[in-house]
Formats: sequence, structure tokens, C-alpha cells
Amino acid sequence: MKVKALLAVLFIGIILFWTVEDMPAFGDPQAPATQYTGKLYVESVLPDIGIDNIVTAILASYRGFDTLGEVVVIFTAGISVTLLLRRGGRL
Amino acid sequence: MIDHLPVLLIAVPILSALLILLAGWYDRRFCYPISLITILLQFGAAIAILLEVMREGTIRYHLGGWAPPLGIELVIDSFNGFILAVILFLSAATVVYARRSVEKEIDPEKRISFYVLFQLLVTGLVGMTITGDIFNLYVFLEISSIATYTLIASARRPRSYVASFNYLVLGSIAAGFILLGIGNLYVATGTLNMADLALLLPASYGLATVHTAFLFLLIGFSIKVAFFPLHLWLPDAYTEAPSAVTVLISTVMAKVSVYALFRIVFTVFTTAYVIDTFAVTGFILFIATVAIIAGAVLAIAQNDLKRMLAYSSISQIGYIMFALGVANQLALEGGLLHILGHAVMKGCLFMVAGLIIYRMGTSQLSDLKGVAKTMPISCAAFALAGASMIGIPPTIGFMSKYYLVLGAFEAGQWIYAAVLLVGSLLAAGYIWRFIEIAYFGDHHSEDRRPAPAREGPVSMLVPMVALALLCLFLGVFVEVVMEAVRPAAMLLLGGA
Amino acid sequence: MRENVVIRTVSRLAVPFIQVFALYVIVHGALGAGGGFQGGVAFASSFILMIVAFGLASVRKRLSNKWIVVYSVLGITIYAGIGLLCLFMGGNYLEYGVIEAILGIPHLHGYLLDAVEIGIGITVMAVMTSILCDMADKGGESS
Amino acid sequence: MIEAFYELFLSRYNYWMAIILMLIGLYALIAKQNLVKKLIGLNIFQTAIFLFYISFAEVQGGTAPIYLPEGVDALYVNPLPHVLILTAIVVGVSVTAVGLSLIVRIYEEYGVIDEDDLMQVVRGR
Repeated sequence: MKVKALLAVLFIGIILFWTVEDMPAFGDPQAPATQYTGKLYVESVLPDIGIDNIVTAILASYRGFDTLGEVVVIFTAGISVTLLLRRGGRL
Repeated sequence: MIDHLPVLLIAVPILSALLILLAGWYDRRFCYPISLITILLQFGAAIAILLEVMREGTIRYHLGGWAPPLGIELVIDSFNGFILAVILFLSAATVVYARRSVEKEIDPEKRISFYVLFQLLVTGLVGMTITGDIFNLYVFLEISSIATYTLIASARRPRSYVASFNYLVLGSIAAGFILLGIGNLYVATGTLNMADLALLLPASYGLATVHTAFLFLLIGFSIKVAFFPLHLWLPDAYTEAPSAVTVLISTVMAKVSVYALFRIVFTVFTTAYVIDTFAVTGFILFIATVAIIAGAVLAIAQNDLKRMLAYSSISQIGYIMFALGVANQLALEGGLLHILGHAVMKGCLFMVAGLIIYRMGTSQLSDLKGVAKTMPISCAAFALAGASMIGIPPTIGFMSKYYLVLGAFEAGQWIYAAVLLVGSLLAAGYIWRFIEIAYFGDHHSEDRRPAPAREGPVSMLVPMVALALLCLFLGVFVEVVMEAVRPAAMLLLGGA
Repeated sequence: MRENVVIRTVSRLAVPFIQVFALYVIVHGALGAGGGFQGGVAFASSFILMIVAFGLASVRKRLSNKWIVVYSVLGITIYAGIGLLCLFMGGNYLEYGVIEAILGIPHLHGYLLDAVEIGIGITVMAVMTSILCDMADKGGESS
Repeated sequence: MIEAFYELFLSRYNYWMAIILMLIGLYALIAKQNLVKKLIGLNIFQTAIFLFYISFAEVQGGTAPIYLPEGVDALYVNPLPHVLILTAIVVGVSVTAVGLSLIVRIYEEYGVIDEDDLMQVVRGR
């Protein structure tokens, strides 16, 4: 088991190590992600929505559907734990 | 309101899940009708959307009015419109079937949570199907996964906890890999929208980041669809889950995971990428054939009906992945047809298994001798769906395999086409095993008489028989289905 | 569990402050670092402290299972309901700008974000508390 | 030589840290026998992925993505990964909660939380 686990981890590790050289350097302002959507969001939150916290603006407005899904995830988890652990009661 | 149908397909069921909880708190009997009505409404909406898509072309819905790449969009084209109709049809069939089965298997006070989770599972799967944003896909994947982990254990049998936990561990690894792949894609391109990714990715096809992203998404979704060497969670999960849940996850959830994999391989990355830049199709084809053979051989070796069908699922997933490996028009038509066909026939077979458990309390093959005498309709349905599984004409199973073989010929993969036929023979092996025991096994020769059984309740028989007949009708009137499948396969290959 | 005066006194003092801070975090989401999830979890953590210090029964007394269900449903309903409201006002789902344009109140968009964050906070608080209570509950005496 | 070393390791040390953590978590998840330790491994794995996301959001000299008062010229880090990870954290918490409750039930049913023992007990029944 230990050997198998080590092999699996090595396999994943090699794939991951292979990636690093093509990643943008830490804090690189020219990285595609920062240049494209990152910049776009920073520039458009204030005129579009007019609140200070960019993260909240994206969380609740631009990607509000993700957040709805996320609330549903935690609701699902709550119901799941209730189903699995609670004895008696109505649920 | 028709413009807003895509989002209502998700938002209304979420609210309805909440309503099930509140109404169930008031009176437990309200749960089932609400669930049934919601899923039927969803099915109706899916049909309306499919017709709209076939008439007007792709529907795009910008959530919050924000155009991508800033916002999230829902995209329904001919491919996922088809999948959407298939999964909601099967969900509707399952929910009709579920009522009596749940009454038997789930504790009364757990039924409210059960139906809430059932609803959330279907909603999550619908969300996975129609979203056009790759991170949104992950969120809905997690909604459906968490609901599944619990639903598998919802009968509260000791073994089901272990099966569920094993699935949770593997499923979380898969989800982690998918998240990692999404992260790599975002690093390489700076966007999360699938259409946008497809536009931006070719510029960075040479980067290791993109290759890694592809590998991680492939491995992650392969775990989710139980593609052969990564199938370890599947037999236990399918066997230990309550019957209704088995039907739902073996048909709907498996198909949606396959859909997501196809979507990522063919829409986000393109055929050009998987065939030329990072040639994995040959490898996938090889593994798929191994899956077909190994799954079928393992299925023959089982002594439990449900477990046998679970291994058969691994084999059948191999057929669908075979289409991915060949990746030409005919094979993809066959693969999509097999998504529909396998959902219908495996749904029917698991419904029979569930009905046998409902009446006999066991699914050990040795206890089922002569069951056809007491449950003739179920066994006839099993025989029909089993014939489709083997691929006897004119069933849907034959048509899909026919197209797969044609596709393999066109690609010049003669040997692999032969493997498909061997797979069919092996399928005949395990289907025949049950048929022989059910029809020709003599229960008088045993000292121990099986429990007196009779045919199941009507609400369980009707969806089962409907699915069995559908195996036949879809095969006979396959041209009607091809109307929807052909443009979908063309879309996957990058055509209009 | 043996009663410990120090733990009880400190908890009694700390719980209100934790809860006020959690509310602050929730409503402060639009202006600075904060938001529904963080605030909701902080609020639920005050209940953990109560479970540790006073036992499960004291939390059950303040927040019974019925109210947990009501709160967790309420939170998502606020969120999804605002989304549907936008739909009825003629926009897309979750298009808050439409409500702002129709009602003509400036900065309503930001306030709606706050409302959504409050919804998230309520659900997270209720669900987290529910998970904790279920895990802490050994005897099955829940109502 | 030193330049290549700098390019690969020092300027990208954040990825190395995330990857090493990821592998530790993955190893614990697969190899550990104790079910609770498996979940701890899962959490390490997930947290490493979160770290990976947050670290590629960084921009040299950037500040937190909350607008500074008008007139102050500022560079902000990429806000999107923060949003995504806020979502992913909640998902991680939910999975952990479900996993822990499954472990509780397994322990109540079989009295073991060790994987090998568990397999023996399950087969024995």
C-alpha cells in the first residue's frame, strides 16, 4: 500500500514539476491572468457597481451564480450531516 | 419567460428543494409530490429548450447581465440540449420509481432529507450540464457529489457507510484534480469561460501548463465516470446504495460526468489538440478497449445481481470512451447514442434489480432461481433491456454499437472494432447468466424455498416497462434520435 | 463535564463580542474585507464556544432544530429570491442593476449586495451550527 | 547555471511550496490507514490547491483588492482567484463535514477507524 501510494504521488509529482517552468514567476505583473480578467475586474467594478471591495463585487454580482451554488453546497452538507448523524426528531 | 428557462431550470428546483424541507417539516407526505412535480416541470422545460435549440441554434444566457469573461453564462447547444433532455427524462422515470422503493428502504424520518438531497442532486447535475463556465461546472459538480455521498449511505446500512466513504475519498481527489486543472487553465489564459478558453488556448498549446491542465482534468473526470483503472469506488457504491439512488447515479450522474469530459475534451480543448498537439486519443482508445473487456469479465465473475450490473457499467462506460478515442463523426454519433441507450437500458436493469430486492430482499444470484415464474414482467423487461445491452438488433444497444464499429472502420482501427464484438459476446455472458437462473433455474430442487414473491407495485413497474420498451422503440425509430445526435456530434468535432 | 468558573465567565463575556463582530463582518462586506461566509462562520463559532462552555443543551435552547431549518432556508431564499425579483423586473437572473434602475435609488446595487451577503451569512451560520450540534450530539435526545 | 536555478526555483518558489504540500496531502490521503488521518490528508491537499490559486493571484507590489481612497494610485492583486477560493473553501468544509460524519457512523457500526481492520470486519460479516 505504501509503495503504491508513493508511486501514485510520484506520478502526480512529476506532472506537477513539469508544469512549473511554464508558470509565470511569482508576482509577475505580465501574467496572462493578471493582464486579462484581473485588470478587467479592477477597472470595471467601480463604474459598474460602485462598491469598494472588489472581491465582494465579483463574489455577489459578476459571479453571483457561483456563490448561489456555494450556498447550496453548504446547505447540502448541512442536510447530509443531519441525515447521517441525527437520530430521532423530525428530520 | 422562455428566454429565462435555462436559469429557471436551476433556480426553481433549488427553491423547490427548500420547499420540500419546509413542507416535509410540516407533513412528511408533501415531500414526494413536490419532488415529482418539480422534476416533471424540469423535464418539460428541457424538452422546450431542446426544441428551441434545434430550431434557433445555441442559447446563451448571461447571468446577472454580465457578458463573459466577466460574468457566468449558461450555454445550451445541440449537444447539451440532448444530454439535458436525456438526464431529465431518466430522473423523471427514477422519481416515479423511487416512491415505493424509498418507503421500503429509507427510515420514515429520513425521507425528507432524502428527497431534498435527491432534488439537489438532480439540480446539480442539470447545472453541470448547462453551464458555460468551467469553474461553475466545478461548483455544481460538488453539489451533486456531496448529495451523492450521502444518498449512497442514506439507507443507513453499515456497509454503505464504507462504500460512501471510499467514494468520498476518491471523489475528493478527483475534485481536487479538476480544481487544479482549472487553475492551470486560468494561469495559461486568464479566463474561465469555456468558449473564451477555446479561443485563447490555441495560442498556448505548447505550454506545459496546458498539458498539465488537460491531464488533471482527464484524470479527475475519469475517476468521476469510473473509467477502467480508476473505477474502484463504483462497484461498492452502486451495490450498497438504495435502489432508487443506484438507478439515478448509474444513469444520470454517470452520463453527466461523461458529458463534462466530452465537453472539456472537445469544446475547451479541441480535436486538433487531442489528436495532434497532445496525442492521447490512441491511449484512451486502448484503455477503453481494456475497460470493455475487463468490466465484462469482472461482471461475469460476480454472484450478486446489482454488483454484476455495476461491473457491466464499467464495461459500458468503455464503449462511450471508445467514441472519445476514435473521435470521428460516426463514432461520436455512436457514443452519444450509447449515452442515451446505456442510460435507458442500465436504468431499466437496475430498476429490475431494485424490484427484486424490494420483493425478495436479496439480489444474490443463487437465491433468484426461477424468479421469472413469480415476477414475469420484471424478468421480461430484464430480457429486453439485456438484449439491448448485448446489442441484438433492432434495439438501441445494437444501433449505438453499429455506429461505433462503423466509426472504428472509418478510422482504420480494425482490431479495436473486433474488440467491440468480443465485448458484446461477454455481455451476452453475464446477461444470460441471470436469464438462465431466472427462467430455467428450478427452485424446487433447493431445500430452502425463496421468500414468496409476486410482481412489484405498479408505480415501480410502469417506469421499468416503459424504459424496456424504449430500448426497442429507440432502436427501431433511431432516425428520430439521430436528428438530435447528428448536429451534436458535428458540434463536438468543431463544425456548425 | 466539570464546571469551570473561569471558562464559563470568559465565555459569557466573549460570546456577545464574537457575535457583534460577526455581524460587523457580514455587513461590512461591501466596504472592506468581510462578507457573508466569514461572518457566518464567525457567528457559528460563538455557538461552538457555548457548546464547549455550557454544553449542547444551552445552544439547543437558544437555537432549536426548527429555527435552524428556518434560518438555513431563509438565507438561500433571500439570495435566490432577489435573483428572481430581478427576473420579474425584466432583467436577467441576479441582474441587480435592473432593480436600481427601476426604483431609481442610487447605490441600491451595493445595498442589494449587502442583502445577499446577509442571506449567505444566515445560511452559513445556521448550517454550521447544525453540523456542530449534530456532531456534538451523542445521545440522540434532539427534538 | 545560477540564472536557470533562479528562474526555475527562486522566482517560482510559491509553486514549489504548493506542490510539495499537495504531494504530502495526497500521500497521506492514499497511504494512511486511519480514516481521520485520511481526511486530514484531504484537507492538506485542498489547502495546497488554495495556496496555489492565491499565489498566482499575486502581483509584485500589489495591495489587497479593495479600492483605496480616490487619488491614491495603487496596484491591486488579481481578485478573481480570491473569489474562486472563497467558493472552494466552503466546498472543502462541506466535504470534510460529510466525511467526518461518515467516519462517526463507521466507528459506531464497526468500532474501528483503521482501514485494514475495517476491511477485515466488513468481510467477516
